[in-house]
Amino acid sequence: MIEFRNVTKRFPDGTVAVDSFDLVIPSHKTTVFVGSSGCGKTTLLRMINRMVEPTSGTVEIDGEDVAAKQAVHLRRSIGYVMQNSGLMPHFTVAENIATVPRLTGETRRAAKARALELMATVGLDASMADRYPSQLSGGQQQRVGVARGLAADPNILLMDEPFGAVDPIVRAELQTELIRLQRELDKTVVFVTHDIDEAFLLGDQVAILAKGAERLQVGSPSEITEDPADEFVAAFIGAERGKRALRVKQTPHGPVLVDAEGRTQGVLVEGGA
Amino acid sequence: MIEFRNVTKRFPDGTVAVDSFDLVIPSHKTTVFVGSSGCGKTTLLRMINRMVEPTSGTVEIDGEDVAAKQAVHLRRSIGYVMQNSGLMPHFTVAENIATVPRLTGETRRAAKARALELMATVGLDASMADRYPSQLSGGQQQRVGVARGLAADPNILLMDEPFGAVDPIVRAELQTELIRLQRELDKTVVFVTHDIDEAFLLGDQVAILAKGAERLQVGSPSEITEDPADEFVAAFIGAERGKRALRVKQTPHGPVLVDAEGRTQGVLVEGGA
Amino acid sequence: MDWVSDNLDLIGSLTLDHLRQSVIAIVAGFLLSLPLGWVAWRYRLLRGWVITVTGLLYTIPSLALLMILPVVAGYPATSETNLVIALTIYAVAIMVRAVTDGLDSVDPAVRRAATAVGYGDARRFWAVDLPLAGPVILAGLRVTAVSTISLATVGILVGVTNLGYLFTNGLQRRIIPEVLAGIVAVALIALLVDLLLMLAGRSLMPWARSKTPARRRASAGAAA
Amino acid sequence: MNLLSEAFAWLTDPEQWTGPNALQHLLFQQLYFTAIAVGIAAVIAVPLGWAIGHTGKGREVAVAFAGAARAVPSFGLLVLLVLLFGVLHKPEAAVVTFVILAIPPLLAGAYSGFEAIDRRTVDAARAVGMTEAQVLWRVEVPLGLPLLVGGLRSAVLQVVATVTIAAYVNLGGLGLPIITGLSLRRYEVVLGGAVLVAVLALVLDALLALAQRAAVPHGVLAAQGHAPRRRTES
Amino acid sequence: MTGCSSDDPLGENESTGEAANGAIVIGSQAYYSNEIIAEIYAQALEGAGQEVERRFSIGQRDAYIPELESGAITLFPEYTGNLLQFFDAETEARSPEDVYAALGEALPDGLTVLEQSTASDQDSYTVTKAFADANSLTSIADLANVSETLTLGGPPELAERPYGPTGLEDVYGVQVEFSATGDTTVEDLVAGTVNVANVFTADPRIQTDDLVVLEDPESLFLASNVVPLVSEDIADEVSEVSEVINAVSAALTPEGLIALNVQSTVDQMSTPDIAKQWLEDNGLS
Ligand SMILES: Nc1ncnc2c1ncn2[C@@H]1O[C@H](COP(=O)(O)OP(=O)(O)OP(=O)(O)O)[C@@H](O)[C@H]1O
Ligand SMILES: Nc1ncnc2c1ncn2[C@@H]1O[C@H](COP(=O)(O)OP(=O)(O)OP(=O)(O)O)[C@@H](O)[C@H]1O
Ligand SMILES: [Mg+2]
Ligand SMILES: [Mg+2]
Repeated sequence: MIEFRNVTKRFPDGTVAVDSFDLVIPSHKTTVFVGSSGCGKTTLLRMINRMVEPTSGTVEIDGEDVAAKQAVHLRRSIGYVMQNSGLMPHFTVAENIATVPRLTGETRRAAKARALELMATVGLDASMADRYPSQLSGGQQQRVGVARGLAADPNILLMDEPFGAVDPIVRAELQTELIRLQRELDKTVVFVTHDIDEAFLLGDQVAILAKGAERLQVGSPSEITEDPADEFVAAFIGAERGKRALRVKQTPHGPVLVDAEGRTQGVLVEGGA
Repeated sequence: MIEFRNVTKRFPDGTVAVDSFDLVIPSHKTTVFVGSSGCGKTTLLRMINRMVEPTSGTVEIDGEDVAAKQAVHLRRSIGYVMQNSGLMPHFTVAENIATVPRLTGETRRAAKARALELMATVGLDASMADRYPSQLSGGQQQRVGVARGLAADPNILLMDEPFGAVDPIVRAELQTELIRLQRELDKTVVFVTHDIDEAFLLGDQVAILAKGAERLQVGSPSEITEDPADEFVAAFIGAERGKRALRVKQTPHGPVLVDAEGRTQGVLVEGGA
Repeated sequence: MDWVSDNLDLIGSLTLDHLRQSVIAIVAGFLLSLPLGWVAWRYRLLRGWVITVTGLLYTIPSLALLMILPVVAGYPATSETNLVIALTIYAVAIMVRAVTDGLDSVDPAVRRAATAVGYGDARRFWAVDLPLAGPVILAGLRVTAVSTISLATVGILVGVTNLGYLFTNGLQRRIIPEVLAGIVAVALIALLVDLLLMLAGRSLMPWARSKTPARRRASAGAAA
Repeated sequence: MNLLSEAFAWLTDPEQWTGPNALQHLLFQQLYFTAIAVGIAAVIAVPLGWAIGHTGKGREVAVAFAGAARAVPSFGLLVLLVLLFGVLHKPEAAVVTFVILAIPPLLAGAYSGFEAIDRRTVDAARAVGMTEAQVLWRVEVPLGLPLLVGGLRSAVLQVVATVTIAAYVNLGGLGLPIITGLSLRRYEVVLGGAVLVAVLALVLDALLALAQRAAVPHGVLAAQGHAPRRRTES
Repeated sequence: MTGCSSDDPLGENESTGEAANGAIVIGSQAYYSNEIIAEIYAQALEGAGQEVERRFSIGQRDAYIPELESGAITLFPEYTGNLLQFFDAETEARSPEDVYAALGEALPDGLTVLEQSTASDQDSYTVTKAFADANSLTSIADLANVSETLTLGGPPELAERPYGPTGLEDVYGVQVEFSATGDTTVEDLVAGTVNVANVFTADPRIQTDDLVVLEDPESLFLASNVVPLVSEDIADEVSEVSEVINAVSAALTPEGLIALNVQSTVDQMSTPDIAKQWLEDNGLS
């Protein structure tokens, strides 16, 4: 369990990125921070592994203040996956994945074996082990990033818009893969995105944030869709664009769902609960 | 009306970006090319204003072969908006918008007046006229790009992933704005995207393309959703992710629509046709 | 520093000579480098050649160049022209690279956008390519200016009078303040010209001010 | 090009390659001063540049200093230092002069090498738990190396051409035939000396160009060679 | 050059094309002592109402001689011996009179010299007083008896000069190693990095630094007296110029030249001030 207790972050230039933030992030679940650009998502995430130190308040992991831990060790024990993968361009795929095991003193051979194992886990062919990141596609790079995040077998995995830079088809693939992985590995995942669809797809718990990391609503995707806290959330999750307020239209091919503009948004299938 | 007649483009390095492509683009409508990265969308678009010359076949505007026109004049008469706005970093906002009027010999004063008028049209405050692009947000830059595209009052507006680089909330805003603008100005818009949601939102006619600009399906959004041409199209428009195959679930707040995973995707409203 | 206060007139007139010689060379070098740099940038095949040949010029010791040029070209070694031509050659050696790198630094997307809105080739070069290459070219020009002004002092070794006079004369007479005054004067006018160029760049390229200057490979490498 | 053939004849005359001022001896002196000066400059400038690049602090000061150092005329400085240090310390005076010449490009190469690294790469290195020293040695130094070698290259080029003036204060080097030739009106000797300096500079430059290429990490080289799936747009 | 005389039918002096508007162009070497003499010439001529243009600090003889030949420079303070060797490297002349006479022969058409001065500034071999005393040296020939290795310091080109190491060996049987000490020759001699040095006789440090100029019985060196090198037009046509300059040459003594140098290096006076004061002191202003 990760807990934010009245956390504030003011940057030296005066920007208040996070203002008195409280949240409990349950273990073995995926929590998604979603909100528009600059609202403080990354700052929140980076306070968990002490890449950013809170100005006031505490961040606790399983009841222990992270500030009490040594930053370098803390970071090695938490997986971190970022947009554009953040891979070392001068390390091979295997070396990238094995970075943390190598840092923590594993032998080259053991680290390599671990890397190959993880490549299989994230669906990368072993033949890519000796390639450099620049020789991979964007989607493959992200997979390497995920593998690196998992290399130390951390309990916590932080993911900062990991799929933001890949094209939508590959993104869908990676999302599916992540859902599968999470089912297998059962980590505590904290995921940042500004795509509400992605948030709803991946999150067990979704926190919709506004500027200064203000909590607009926290809940499961269903709770939020069914009962948006206010106008803004309703707008944010897409109701205003008519995308989520659908009505049934009969066609020769069967019933479809159309939005307020009459554009088809989906197909109605049987099995209503 | 723009017509592609058996157009093929083979680049000097041998890549066949477009292979025997035929399409009629009706006037005063928005036609969207959608497809994954590298399928030839940009190449198609750029053949309309002769930024790329077809290897064989012809592109006609209102029955006239574009190859017969002088490239520079043709380009000045067609609006072009691209991803990352393509603004001149060393021109102010007003100068950027007034580029084409100035090229076609309008006085500085008249061009500036036109620029201010267009800024109002695209919803930019006049106070920004003397700023440089780097001093604007991504969304504002795109608005300037659109204004520049409209400056010569062209009949045709080509838009190449104009909203690809801005965040989803701003993108939604810009999309709404574009729909409003198009209602007012009634141009022939050719729009490129790889976001199927955007394609369906904006397009009167949507062309789903595969590698080599192969036509997978061309039709209105409703036609495509209701009757996808094949498995691939169905997958591409999102059916496979379960997002578009929804069923009704009753909740205390009323009926909602859920996907195969049981995640809420929308709300069912009354008024089924 | 008695020597300095007693000889302000001398220092002043030498400074004027020095500035005249180096400014002419800087301007000439700049003007010559534009077409050369453009050719090198535009025609990939020529590029290696132009860069190698100008780089080669840079390795010729200045003193040798100052004596051999007049012999080959047939003008008096002691003339200001000789110094100015030699300095121009060194300026070109640095500037051509800067112009090429500058044109390289222009975002191809912007160049394409300019074509797309209907710029013809020539017009685009003057209105888009050149101004956008400006910051990198200016960085090269500033390096050129500073090194030209400092290099000009070797002119005294072939009899072209400028601030370098204070070095040879000061050495012969063992007047340390005279040599020091020469160094300080050269450094000061170099930094002053550098400052003026920077300010000129700011007023000519206001758009470049809002972001951090594009630091490219070149500014660290050959131009440094 | 009569002069050129005379210079060639002078260069190939075996007499020039024997005796106390034999060309190979002068060549060695030229290299020796270059190596010492660039070496000392590197010891000063590289750690400083790395510190600036790593911490992001002090860049303004470094730029100002480099600008000032570049504005100092080497010939004048050499004369001044010889007068100040005395004739018994000419080599020191010369070395100081050349060190000052070599510092700006090395400093710029060191810190701009770090600056050119994608910030996210360094950030990621910290995020996976590298210590500052590990970030420096495993990420910044290898990735910044190509630009550092580029700086080294231009430092060597400038110093090797400038060491010529050492002959003015009796320190030998390839400037000796140049200034002797000048006094004696033997231009083929001047040209011969100049050609040797230029050839030496070109050879060193070519070697360092190879080193620069070798300094590019494999993964980065792959990126430049293949440009896999890079958007044509940006 | 006869065509250039003033009996040009059109009364215009167009063929020379130099010294525009009749000014006398005075050059000097990049050597402070030479520059002082040039400045004295300039001020003396200005005092006599002549228009003067200064082109000082020209380094090499072969840089300025062509300009004198072309007429771009019309007056230049020179030294007889060195100038003669420039035109006739093999000359046998040694004494001031012989050298002056030979110089008249050797000069190319269009150039001539005015009267030479008694002041001379010639090459010499010089040692420190201590070294002279220790080895009882008075003449260059005595160097042959010195047991320790002799190192000769001087400008780099001395290595190739007829009076350089080869000349020393041939004429005096003295073997030396050569060190190109250039502009710091005197300092090197004092510091001991060389023990014999090629020093100009008018160098004030011969006195201030306690140096001994070795005698030259075999006339290894040419006498080298201060002499004005002029373009023939000036000498012929404007005799007033010759008069003024000859008066200067007559007043310039060997001691006087050294005193001028001392004013420059020790008192650090500016060249124009030195010249002005000298002219006043000698009643020439
Ligand atoms: N190091 C910093 N110094 C100053 N301000 C900062 C710093 N890092 C972030 N900020 C500011 O803090 C605010 C929150 O930044 P943060 O990166 O957490 O936003 P975000 O929600 O992750 O945005 P995005 O979706 O664009 O990544 C922004 O206004 C940002 O400009
Ligand atoms: N100038 C060129 N030379 C060679 N190949 C090119 C060139 N321009 C584009 N291509 C290739 O042609 C194909 C189609 O490119 P195009 O840019 O039209 O794709 P796109 O659908 O716009 O892709 P994206 O969504 O990434 O912008 C790609 O394989 C691309 O690599
Ligand atoms: Mg962020
Ligand atoms: Mg495209």
